[in-house]
Amino acid sequence: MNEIQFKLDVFEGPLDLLLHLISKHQLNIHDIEITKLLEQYLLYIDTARQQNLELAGEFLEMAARLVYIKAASLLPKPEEAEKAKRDLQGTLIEYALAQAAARQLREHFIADDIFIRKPVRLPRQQQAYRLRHSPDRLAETFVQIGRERMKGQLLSDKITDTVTQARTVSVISKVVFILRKLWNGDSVAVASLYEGVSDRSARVATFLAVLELTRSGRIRLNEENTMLTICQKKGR
Amino acid sequence: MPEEKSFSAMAEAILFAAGEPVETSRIAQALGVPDREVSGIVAQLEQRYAEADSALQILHLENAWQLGTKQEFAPVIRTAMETRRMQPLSNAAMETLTIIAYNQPVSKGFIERVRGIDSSSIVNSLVDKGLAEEAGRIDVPGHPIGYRTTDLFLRVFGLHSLEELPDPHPAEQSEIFTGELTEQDVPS
Amino acid sequence: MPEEKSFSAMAEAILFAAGEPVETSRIAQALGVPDREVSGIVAQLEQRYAEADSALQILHLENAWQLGTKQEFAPVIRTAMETRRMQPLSNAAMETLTIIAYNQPVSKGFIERVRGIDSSSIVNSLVDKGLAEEAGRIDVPGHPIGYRTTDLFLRVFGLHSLEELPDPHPAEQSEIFTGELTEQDVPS
Repeated sequence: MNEIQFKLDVFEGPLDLLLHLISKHQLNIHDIEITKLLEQYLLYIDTARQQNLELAGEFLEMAARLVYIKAASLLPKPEEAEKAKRDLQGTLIEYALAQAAARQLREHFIADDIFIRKPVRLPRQQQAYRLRHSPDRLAETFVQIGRERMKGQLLSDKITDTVTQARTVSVISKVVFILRKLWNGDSVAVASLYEGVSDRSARVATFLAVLELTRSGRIRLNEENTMLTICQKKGR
Repeated sequence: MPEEKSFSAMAEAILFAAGEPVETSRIAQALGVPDREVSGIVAQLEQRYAEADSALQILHLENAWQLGTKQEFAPVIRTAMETRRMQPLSNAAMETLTIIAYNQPVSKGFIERVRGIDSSSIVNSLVDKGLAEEAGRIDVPGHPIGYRTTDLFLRVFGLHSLEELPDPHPAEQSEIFTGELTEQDVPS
Repeated sequence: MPEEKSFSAMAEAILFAAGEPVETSRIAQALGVPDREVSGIVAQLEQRYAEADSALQILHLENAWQLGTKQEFAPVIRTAMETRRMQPLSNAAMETLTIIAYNQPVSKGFIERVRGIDSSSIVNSLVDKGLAEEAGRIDVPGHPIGYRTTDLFLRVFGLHSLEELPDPHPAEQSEIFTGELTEQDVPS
């Protein structure tokens, strides 16, 4: 593994890592070789894990996304894979542009070298509000905020985004899901994990989660790969 | 060549940026000169302001110096500042005010939870504008200060009482009602 | 005789007192002149600052004007005020700020989608630094809060307006954007 000399903490996120891999291996961003990219990406994840680095969940989600594209491309009808690949390429190009713009903007940085003044306080400055508004403005604003939010109990932005974007399901959430099922020592049929899960990214995440847990020795598969049990902690 | 920055310009920079009065010793230290030279340096600056067509002047207070505008410019400044007060409420302020209006009394913490961002300074500015006011402490953990709307708030929005607050989108109410009941079936 | 107060001195008084950027129309209103005359009046002031031994300069931001110190006085001001220079921004902060600058107003969700990683705390810290601010809610599902850049952002990057934001230049992209350069040859 010595040939991979990643500076592991320098990547801003999975997209940053992917762009690094693409340029390092001279892949064409407009027609990415998914197999090669996935291989390199997983190598990175492994290296990070060996060094006990905490990786953000987004890195694993991206792994799931790449695995999905690769798996789907092996199917007889690879249109789905093509579309997913194009989406990924679009995301990468957009991010590369943002990075280029950020680099250029940075050249203009002069910090806070120009000083300004605080406003002078006039004696009567704290004056009562004098404009008039229709009460409808309050109702409109209420609607803008949203009824759920108004009760102060929403659902962070993040959750809303997930709902509206149908994002990739996180592997970590599936890891948690599986561990919960196995908590009391029962064994669970692998197939049952997929019951009622029709969303593809959720299925991929489940698959990766099982892989991850078996690899790290947290759970064990029986010989037929059909049943899961949790590994008892052994004294070392 | 005026490449070299003069002491009086350096003093001007310090006084301008500080806003408040600056002690003689502080100026002296920054310029790297003895304290007693400061008044001479400031005098040069003062003279420039007097000769040039400038609106600024130096105020000497006790052992400190401050930059200000000449007295005779007060009216034009006031006119310019008055127009600023006519600025309508920002979206953030309108939103904060709406949250207070429909939930009063509410704490700053509650408002922050609803908006998803610290809104403390917005609440303060609503209080300054007379649209919101403190309403004692609320009986929730931590006993934070509660805020409510004022009579001025009612006048600004042409309301006679809080009961007249408009009902947001009554049309959608029924669906939301049914939707909510099922969502609440979560074991606590 | 300088009995009559000049327009440029009046403008100076207003800008000094306001501290923050003042829109052209507000200056025009206070001076009682048409909007189009303001830039000429400010130019006179600017010239006085350039010629005289002054530490001040006029900043032109979007459609507004602001008084500030000349950059070369920063060290002496910092010594006097005992403040530190703003640290260069991290790559993550630069990326986030750039996405906000070029797409404003944008939600945190949008930024996260572009960067591929949760950027909420970075946005909050940009708001804390005064480089970004809320800009009302955006009309997309969930009505998230939008963010935009501030006047401080313009000052920190030496820009007069958002239109001066650099075009990400093709050379930067060539490694990745092979063969796409022709598309950029769009006549303006």
